[in-house]
Amino acid sequence: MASIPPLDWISVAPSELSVGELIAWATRADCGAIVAFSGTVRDSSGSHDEIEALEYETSEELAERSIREIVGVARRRWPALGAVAVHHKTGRVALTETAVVVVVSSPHRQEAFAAAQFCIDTLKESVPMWKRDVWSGGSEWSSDTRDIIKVREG
Amino acid sequence: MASIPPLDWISVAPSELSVGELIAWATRADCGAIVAFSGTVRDSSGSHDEIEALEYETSEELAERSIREIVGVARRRWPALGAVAVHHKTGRVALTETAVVVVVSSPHRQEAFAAAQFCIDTLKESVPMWKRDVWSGGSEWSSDTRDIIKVREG
Amino acid sequence: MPRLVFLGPAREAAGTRHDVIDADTVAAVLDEAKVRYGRAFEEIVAVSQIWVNGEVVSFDTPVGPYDEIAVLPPVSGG
Amino acid sequence: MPRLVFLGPAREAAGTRHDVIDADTVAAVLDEAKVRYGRAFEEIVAVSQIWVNGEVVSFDTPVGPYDEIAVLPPVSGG
Repeated sequence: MASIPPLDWISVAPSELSVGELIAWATRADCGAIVAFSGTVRDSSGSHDEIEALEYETSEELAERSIREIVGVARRRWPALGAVAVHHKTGRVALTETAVVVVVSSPHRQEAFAAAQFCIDTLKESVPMWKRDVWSGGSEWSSDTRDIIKVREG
Repeated sequence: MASIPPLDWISVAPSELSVGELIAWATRADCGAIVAFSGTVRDSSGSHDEIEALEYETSEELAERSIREIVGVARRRWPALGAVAVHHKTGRVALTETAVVVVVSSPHRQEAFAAAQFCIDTLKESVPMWKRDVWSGGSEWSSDTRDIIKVREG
Repeated sequence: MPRLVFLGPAREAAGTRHDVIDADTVAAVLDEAKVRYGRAFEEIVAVSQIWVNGEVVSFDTPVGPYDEIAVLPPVSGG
Repeated sequence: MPRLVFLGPAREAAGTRHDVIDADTVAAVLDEAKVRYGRAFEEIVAVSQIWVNGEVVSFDTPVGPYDEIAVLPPVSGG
């Protein structure tokens, strides 16, 4: 039986995200488990209630490079992974819409859960990305910030 | 702001599963995280290569009751959970198709990951459900079995 | 009479999914079922869990006319 | 000349996303940027990480005409 090569799909772009589409993309005959994380815009942030949207700003090049490093570390930690997709939307993301998606497929579920959680946890602390809270009265930079921690081997 | 009640959707039935549809259902303004697990049919089992399908057999009533107990325990352990969907397909599920889906939404991602993993881990050991490996040469009961462990409080 | 539900490999060994057997404990019902379905079924009962109305029970549990006894071999779901 | 990229709050404080400044260390480039953009920018640089061509660097790192210096305040993505 020919083995299917591992496949990454990384994107940082203003286009809308479809978790279902990424799950379909990550489905493989050699993998019995798919774990997907979808980060959606919720109605309250650390500082504001009644959030209407978030606005994400980045350098797409630096952000994609950083995500590529994260996925590389994940693949070395969990070599059985099949497909890995990490997509981050930029620009305006309205309430309940998807800002970031991680999808991981693997033969068994434990490494899919572990790798998906590692990818989103590390993305949040390592990827150059800034968001503004937007509510009816105005907008301001999110107060939910951390110093960037460069991606390390796990 | 009116709060949205927690909502469960449990199903054990022969109908096809759509992870994307369940993720859309679980999306809520008060939740910033959705974690989905999709268990798909892969090409090899413990005993056979070149699996073509799995056939799931159960008592829908007993299986749904057991899943309802699992979701109840998850909600007591992680009270912040928003929506929880656990669907298991019965009957024939072809290669790469989805046999079981768990989708959990919550305000933050840690409890969504923990609860989704708890639900699928506990489902595998507690829900009355049997599968047959189907390959071109025949079919037989899966050798990947465990004694049923009744759902406990975590 | 107590109803029986055979699931998965127990259903296959019994050749049926349902039966009714008139007896007043789980053990007595299953003894009669072993007589009806033979050796393969007996072997599966030996490794199975028995639920009455969805609860795990022991063999000496009394059963009545409205009880449902399910024979559940080791599972393989998900 | 070394190129500068200001991101998020640093972009807002500078009032621009890009600049070019002729100097030969990270510190010298940023000192000139602080003069150009003033106090709010200076405060953000104080809490920011500096990357040159995607790598974290210290202020005494030499820079040349083809280097890209990015000013990255604490992040809030995902």
